[in-house]
Amino acid sequence: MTKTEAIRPKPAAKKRADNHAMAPINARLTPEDKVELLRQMLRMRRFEQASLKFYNAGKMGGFLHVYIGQEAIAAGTVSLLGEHDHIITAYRDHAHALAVGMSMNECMAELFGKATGCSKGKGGSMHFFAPDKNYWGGHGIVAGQTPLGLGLAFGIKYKGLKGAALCFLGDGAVNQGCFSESLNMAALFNLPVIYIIENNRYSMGTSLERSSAVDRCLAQRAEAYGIDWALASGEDIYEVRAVTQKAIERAHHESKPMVIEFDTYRYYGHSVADANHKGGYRKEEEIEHYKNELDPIRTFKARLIAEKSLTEELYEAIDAEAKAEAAASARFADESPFPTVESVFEDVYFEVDRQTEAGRTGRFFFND
Amino acid sequence: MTKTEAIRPKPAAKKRADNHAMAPINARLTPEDKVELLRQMLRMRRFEQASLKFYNAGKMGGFLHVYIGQEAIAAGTVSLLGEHDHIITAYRDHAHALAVGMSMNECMAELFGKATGCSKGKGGSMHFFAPDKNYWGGHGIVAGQTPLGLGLAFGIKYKGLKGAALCFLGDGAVNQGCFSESLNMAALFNLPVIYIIENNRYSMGTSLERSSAVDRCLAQRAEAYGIDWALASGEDIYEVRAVTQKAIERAHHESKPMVIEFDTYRYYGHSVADANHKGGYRKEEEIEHYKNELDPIRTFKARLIAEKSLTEELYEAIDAEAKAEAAASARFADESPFPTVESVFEDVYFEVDRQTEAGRTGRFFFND
Amino acid sequence: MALIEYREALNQALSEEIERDPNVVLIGEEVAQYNGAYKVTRGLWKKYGDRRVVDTPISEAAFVGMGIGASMMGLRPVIELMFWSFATVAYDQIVNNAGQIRFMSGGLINCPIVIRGPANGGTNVGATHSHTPENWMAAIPGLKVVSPSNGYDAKGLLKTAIRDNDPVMFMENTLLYGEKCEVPQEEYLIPLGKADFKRRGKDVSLIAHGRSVLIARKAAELLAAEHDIDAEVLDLRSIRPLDEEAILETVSKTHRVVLVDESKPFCGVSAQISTLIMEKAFDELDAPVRRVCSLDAPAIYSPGVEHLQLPTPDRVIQKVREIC
Amino acid sequence: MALIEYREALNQALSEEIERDPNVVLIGEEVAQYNGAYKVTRGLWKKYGDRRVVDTPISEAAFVGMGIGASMMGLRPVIELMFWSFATVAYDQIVNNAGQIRFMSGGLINCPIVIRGPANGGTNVGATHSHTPENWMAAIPGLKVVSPSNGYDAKGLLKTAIRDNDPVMFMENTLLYGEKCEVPQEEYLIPLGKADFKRRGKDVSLIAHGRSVLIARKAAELLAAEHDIDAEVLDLRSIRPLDEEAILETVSKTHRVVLVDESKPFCGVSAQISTLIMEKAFDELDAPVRRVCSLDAPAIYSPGVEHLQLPTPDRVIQKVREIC
Ligand SMILES: Cc1ncc(C[n+]2csc(CCOP(=O)(O)OP(=O)(O)O)c2C)c(N)n1
Ligand SMILES: Cc1ncc(C[n+]2csc(CCOP(=O)(O)OP(=O)(O)O)c2C)c(N)n1
Ligand SMILES: [Mg+2]
Ligand SMILES: [Mg+2]
Repeated sequence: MTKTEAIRPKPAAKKRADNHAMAPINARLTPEDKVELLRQMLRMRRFEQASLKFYNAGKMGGFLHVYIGQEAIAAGTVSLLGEHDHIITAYRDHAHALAVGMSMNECMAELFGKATGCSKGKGGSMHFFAPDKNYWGGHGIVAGQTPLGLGLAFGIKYKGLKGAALCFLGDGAVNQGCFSESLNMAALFNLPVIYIIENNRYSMGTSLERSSAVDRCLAQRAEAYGIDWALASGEDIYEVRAVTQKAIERAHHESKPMVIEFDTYRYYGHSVADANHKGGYRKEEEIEHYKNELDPIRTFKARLIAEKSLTEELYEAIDAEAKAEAAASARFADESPFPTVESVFEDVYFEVDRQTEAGRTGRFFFND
Repeated sequence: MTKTEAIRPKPAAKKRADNHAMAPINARLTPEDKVELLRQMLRMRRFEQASLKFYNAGKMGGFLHVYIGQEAIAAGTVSLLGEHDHIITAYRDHAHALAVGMSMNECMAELFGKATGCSKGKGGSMHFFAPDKNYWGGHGIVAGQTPLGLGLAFGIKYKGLKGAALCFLGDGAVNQGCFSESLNMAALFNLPVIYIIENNRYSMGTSLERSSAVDRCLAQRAEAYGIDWALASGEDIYEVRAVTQKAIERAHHESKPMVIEFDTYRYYGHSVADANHKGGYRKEEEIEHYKNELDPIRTFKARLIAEKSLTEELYEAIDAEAKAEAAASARFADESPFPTVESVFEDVYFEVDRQTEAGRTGRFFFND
Repeated sequence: MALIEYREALNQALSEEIERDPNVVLIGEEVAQYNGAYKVTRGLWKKYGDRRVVDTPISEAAFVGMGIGASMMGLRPVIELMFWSFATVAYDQIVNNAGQIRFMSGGLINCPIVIRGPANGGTNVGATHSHTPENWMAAIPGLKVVSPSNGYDAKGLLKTAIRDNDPVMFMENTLLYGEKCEVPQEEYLIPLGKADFKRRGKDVSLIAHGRSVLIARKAAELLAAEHDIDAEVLDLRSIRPLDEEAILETVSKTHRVVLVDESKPFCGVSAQISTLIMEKAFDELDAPVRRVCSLDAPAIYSPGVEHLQLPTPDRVIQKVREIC
Repeated sequence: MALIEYREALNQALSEEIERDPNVVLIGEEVAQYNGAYKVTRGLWKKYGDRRVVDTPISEAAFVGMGIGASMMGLRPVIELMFWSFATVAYDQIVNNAGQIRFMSGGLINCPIVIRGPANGGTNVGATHSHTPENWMAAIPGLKVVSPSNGYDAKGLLKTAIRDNDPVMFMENTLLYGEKCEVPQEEYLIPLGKADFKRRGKDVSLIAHGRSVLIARKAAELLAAEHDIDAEVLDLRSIRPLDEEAILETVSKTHRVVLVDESKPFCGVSAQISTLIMEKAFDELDAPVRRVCSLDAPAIYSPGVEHLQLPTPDRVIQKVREIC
């Protein structure tokens, strides 16, 4: 089978970018739409910057994997989704959550482990969910979500809906066996699942080259299953949208899977533990290069200003608003109560919570 | 990366066969060597025919997966192995066992569940082992042996030996995730492992088309990891040897993995349970076609007779000998004792069996 | 009432639930065209077609995970594992996705899935195919575990499991598939968490689940006939939820207990039941609780030996006589 | 004696065994260049290079299986799981290959592998990362399970585990990595299957392993100071083999037992110990054995709550006072 997109011809980047801007899905955007995309990216970033600050202030526990640098992917892909399109991702899940419309309050409260969090403080950073917004998490076991994404696509198709399941994973996650198994089944059953590899070049401290043997790129592995694939820039939101839109259309109309690999980069460490890790597994210059040349917010902002969809003032206002929203969410989180100890026995069994007949028959919990 | 062998051009089969016969590894065979290859295949077949008979007579339990029809692969590949080459396979493991030089007695006794069996009656049909002959089993969990094969290759390389690990698996087994994981690691670490897919077109009752989405063939999936691959006939022992020899040389000299897919066919059912399954998932004509046109023993015999390496009389003598050997092994097995019940507590822990200090400290077994 | 096989009872349950609820879908290796490795799904593909009965490749992690994902969206997948032993390759999906997602999402996501298949030794298929993973599964809060000992129970419990909104691990037994049992024509359901007294008695309680219930009953008959001991047999039916009331009831009645459990002894279900009795009925005991489990080693293949590795009526009788 | 961290003690054990035996090789995610997610392998790659310390992709099933295969050939791989929780994706390799191959081959094949990493809750990493799989592993005859509670034990036990010819599941604890302890300069080994009395006492026995030993010791101190109860603390050190003698010794001395076990209660290690005491020391008991486990639900993330889901000295004291 053929690949949709050739390997990114670096020198022709400018021209390519213009092409993507002219793709119908982007060409029809109003200036307001474009500003809205930018605003979403800014909200993600300001939310996570705030989360880092409060993590370091001891307000959270465990892990905090921030998405800063990758925002165009979550913002771009989610902006395309309709009523029957669903998404699921790994533990680097804050941006996707905001993109689907979850509030900063419930997200920040979850990070603080508060009862007002989206998962009542039970899931934490890695486990945001909003099934009412077609957002199925937030998963901590690397690639564990890839069969679930297949299941969402199975559900969509079973119900006869025109929809797609977007399942995100990292460049390290491709080497978990259940992802390969899922690709085979997606192809065999013609399921409308779109696997989106967010290739930020590292899985923790391991560079792509040290974790994955490939022919040309990771997405190409799809070829072995007869699945169409694309390799694209994850830094240019137009490109993200253009490439993803094709996959969604194919999923909707032909019920076919696809694998998309987006080149991207995370500015911070894998998790807070190595948030300030510099000069270790990544060169300082490399980080600076991405920040300075390829930042999705910065480049999109420049483009919008150049085409006069945006002014510096408007940008500042949006940014200030995003910062204020993030700060407010931290106050909300801080003031919210922790869950009670008793609440650990809630949300385990549906039947117990509802006290249905089934939930009252027999013993479910075994504390001495 | 390139594939070593193009998809089998069916019309040119005759010419191809001659090419393989002239491959150095085959050209240098003496008539005696060739007869020996045939003899091995015959021994496999007669052993398994005897095992079927005694299974049906109630002498065995559980599963019995026979290899009849696939003999050229085990006989051909194993005939190439040197001191530091190792092999490991799945549950369809009798032929490989005989090929490495295990006796029919110990194999048949294992099938009968006797203490004189190669695994003392503990493993059964799926679990033959002979580490002294570089044969590491015999594995019942589909594809569970594929990471072990990787480990054998790791061991070979770690010890600085010139060797290869041949790891066999079925066409259904390729869809277990641990196989994909193993391919990536084999490529990444340059391990001398050769995965040999014995594609007999069915996994139990499921045809290849219903279990595997592929581009051209199963072995091609290796391409995604930059691993070289070949697709070849598993019915022609010369072809099996020629293709495998290249892979072994590469493993020895470049420490590189390879994936080989051999077309083959099993005449009987998946296991004894559907041994006589006809007209179900396979057409009678299909089975007959393979038996009549492509039988590895029949075609090799005809070839040897044509080139006068073999006479009908010699063939009959060899065959009679193989049958007698199989019958004798059944007598041996039948007369052997069952293991004692107490023996279930042996061979669990090395340290307990040897009654080392470690095996005498603390309690290991918990029967009330 | 019709006298039917255990496998047929399961088949009826599946068929009835497929008819009843359009969200029920069967998924697994060889479940459709091949009618199931053990013929539990016989005829269902022919009757209900590709949409409702789905054959899969040999990819347990992916198809179990697919079922979990589909269940989150409201389907009620019934996944067949050809053997429960193969749960080892899907363990992450079962434990971390089916088992934790409701909790981790603060109750937002439900997972009404059933995973079913045989979980037993005794058929000479060797150590890798003879696991009894009740304990691996019931140890995980969030999962439910069911193990029916006869066709009647199997049908009623499976129908309940399919309608249950939590993930249910349903463990059958290849040695029971051919056992016959009376099953009524009319629909019936059996709740999870409700044990069943298969025999009433006053001298000692034999507590078991799955095929071990048959061993316990056989032992009870022999105890009555040969040793004048009147044993009560309690069939747990489900391991989680667990019918603690019934357990405590029989303990307070007989004051002597032998647990019969085909699992291995270390951290097996029998260890949990023994501990429960220790915790809740210590003063009721006139003797220590005894256990009859599979001998604590990997399952031997040998047809001459394997049946002795599993609980036998003889071993049960011996334990009973130690404490009676 | 030097006062060093638990992680440093492990590091020394690894380093010494690498030096001692050319067949020892460390394999795992981030163990080499990154020095280990929890820095247990710090400096070893730099010192011993690519051949002895090997970084892997995120493919637990394959690299655990690779280690098993290599061990069959005589290597002594020490595999790091970044978290023992990730054993779920490698469960088949561990159970069916490491656990069964010696038996299934009639003793022809040995599997001298160590799989190690942290297995604990308490760090707010959520339900999927906080499993305590002692029971999943120790339930499998063929495997060994070790869980050291301090750096001294950790070093001596890890060295023994590496030299052991059976597969050893070595469970550490992220909350202990930073704990300091005196460790002698000279080489020493601690046998598996030998429990250690961390405190002698006469009124009640607290039996624990891993970090729960610290909880038990803390409880013992408070019991002495505030309730005039003299508790004995037995640290199991290894779960399988199990030091049954030491358990029975303390039970027959104090006649009262509280088990402290961070695992979940259902079929947890504590259930096995309680059952063992039931079976072997019933008449020694003056009161039922009590357990303090993690509250029986998936691990909650919330930093405000998770520590209360785990055993606490308070909960131990409460249980002790119920039976003393
Ligand atoms: C099965 C499993 N193994 C290991 C881990 C630990 N771990 C968490 S994230 C991670 C790296 C994943 O990298 P990648 O897939 O590239 O995603 P990224 O973090 O770059 O977004 C690792 C090793 C895990 N959570 N699950
Ligand atoms: C993990 C696992 N799933 C399912 C099975 C049951 N099973 C045994 S063999 C088999 C078919 C395998 O087919 P293939 O790989 O083509 O090998 P063949 O039998 O044709 O040699 C299946 C489904 C198993 N043993 N292990
Ligand atoms: Mg990455
Ligand atoms: Mg096959």
